Amino acid sequence: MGAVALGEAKGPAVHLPVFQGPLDLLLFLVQENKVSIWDIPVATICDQYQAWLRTMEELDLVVAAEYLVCAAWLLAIKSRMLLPRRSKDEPDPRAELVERLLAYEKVKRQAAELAGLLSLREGVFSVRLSPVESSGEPELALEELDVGALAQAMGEVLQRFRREHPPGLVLAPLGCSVQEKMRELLGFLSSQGSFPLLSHMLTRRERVEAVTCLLAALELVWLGAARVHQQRSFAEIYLVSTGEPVAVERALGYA
Amino acid sequence: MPDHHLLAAACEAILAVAGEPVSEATLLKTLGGEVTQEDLAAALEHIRQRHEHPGSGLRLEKVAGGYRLATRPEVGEVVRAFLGIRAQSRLSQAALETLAIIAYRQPVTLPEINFLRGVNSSGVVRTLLERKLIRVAGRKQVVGTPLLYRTTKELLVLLGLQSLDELPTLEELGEAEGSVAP
Amino acid sequence: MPDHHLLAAACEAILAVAGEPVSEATLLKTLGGEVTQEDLAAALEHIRQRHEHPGSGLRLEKVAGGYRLATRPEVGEVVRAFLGIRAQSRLSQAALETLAIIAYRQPVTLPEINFLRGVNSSGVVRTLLERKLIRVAGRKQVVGTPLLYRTTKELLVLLGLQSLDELPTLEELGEAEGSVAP
Repeated sequence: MGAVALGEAKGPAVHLPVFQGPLDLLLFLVQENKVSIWDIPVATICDQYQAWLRTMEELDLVVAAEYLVCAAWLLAIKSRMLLPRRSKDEPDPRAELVERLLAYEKVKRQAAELAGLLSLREGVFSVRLSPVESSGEPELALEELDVGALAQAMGEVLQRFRREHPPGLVLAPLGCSVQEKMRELLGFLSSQGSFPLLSHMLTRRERVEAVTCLLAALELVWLGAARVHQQRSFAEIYLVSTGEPVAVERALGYA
Repeated sequence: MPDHHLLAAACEAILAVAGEPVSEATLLKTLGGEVTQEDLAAALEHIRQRHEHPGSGLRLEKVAGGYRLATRPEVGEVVRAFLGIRAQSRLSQAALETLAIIAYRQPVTLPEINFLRGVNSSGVVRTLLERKLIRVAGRKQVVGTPLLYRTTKELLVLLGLQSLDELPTLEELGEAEGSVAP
Repeated sequence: MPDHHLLAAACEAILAVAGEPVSEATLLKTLGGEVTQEDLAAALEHIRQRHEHPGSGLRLEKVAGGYRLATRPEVGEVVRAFLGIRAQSRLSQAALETLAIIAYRQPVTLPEINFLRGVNSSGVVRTLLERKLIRVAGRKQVVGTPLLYRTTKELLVLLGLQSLDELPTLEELGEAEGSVAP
């Protein structure tokens, strides 16, 4: 269990213990209350547990789902404690709680033991002179081969393969053909005389449609049915009808 | 009978390039048929004693079923500074608890770890796998066939132990009963 | 004035973990401001002398980039023998990758392995066959009828698995597709 310092501009800093999980919090409460783990006053501990959850929530600490599951479990034990036992053989509703707390407390002591051993070894590093002829390639002792190493190697192969074989360019099916677009533009031109090509292109939802539109306009210009006109750089580009019936005829033929 | 000094020198050179514990068997195999177990023991003892000199930065260790040359803890801080290793590479409390569960109860599955700790420990397990302190050792034949985890040789080296049997038992740690309440 | 023995020990430990020449400047910087150039020179001289003992397998060398600890030429042959013996019990990255492909894609042919790895893997496949980690399992009925490869029972034992069905998916071990780094 560590601690977060919650420094406030005013008032003293509050040191809140950081719990490793609901069991850690429960163990802390049992110790705080100086009660025997074999005779836990569930009602008290349950209330205090919920108070801690509220505090953690108020401080915006992430309260993992496990804490809530445990809260529900405590409530269930608390309510069962209120019911009279039907027989002497009926197990104490707290039995599983005690068992899990004891097991977790063991884990904590074993963890402390490992931490102690590790701290003794902090300054010890393996000597490794580079031999004259080292392959430089990382190698794995056969005895250390495990499925993890195998899966990792497979992952690397697949990653490299994907890097070296990027997926080919996939074209989305055209929403409309150039021909269709030409017919559409000719329709606009015959009724309006001119057409704001750039804004039309920029407001298309699909990039493909904008490109199709541009190609259709260029096609019309090439066939002599229309010309483009722009006042100055970056201004609107107008598609203007040339008014040549032959060219329009020809364009409609193409379209 | 081989030259004792040369034999010690050869052993030291082997351990210096190995970078990991080397078993007695491998040493004997490398040194050739004429070298007996006694010769080897004498050579290793010679190396051990030579590094007891206060001017030596190294020492001979017996860990994880073999011998290795390692730096002496007294100069550990300087070495750490040289390697640019920060204290942050220390294991978190969550990692220590998970490692303790695996070390004392192996082989063990993630659901078992989660149950004992009361929290999901999959992220911690992945970190321990990446640091090569634990390894996957098959699957448990129960519903869902979860992966089984064991500790590695690297953990033994890190702990400076010959085998996990050297870890203090629960009894030695003070059996749980009553020890929770002050 | 710093403790001369401790200073020599610190220098030796640094050189022993460096694996490459370390410059005087780096040594001075690592050892801290109080250590003068003269102190360092004395410490290095101390290390040099200590390794002149015939029972030492190492020596201090002054090379282009600075100082380094190296094995003594007299024991070079033994060191080479050790590295050779060790290589026999190790898998190179290429071998590990090939083994992984065969394990996950079996039965699989050499052309398929080559395609996935992007390099010719016939040498590696031979090594894996020799080590009995893979076996030939018939021929694929395509042009050239290439041999099909499968993993062996020995590999399963090594991995601690009962059957190949127990091989974890890449997703289970966090090697999923999503982890493709740019």
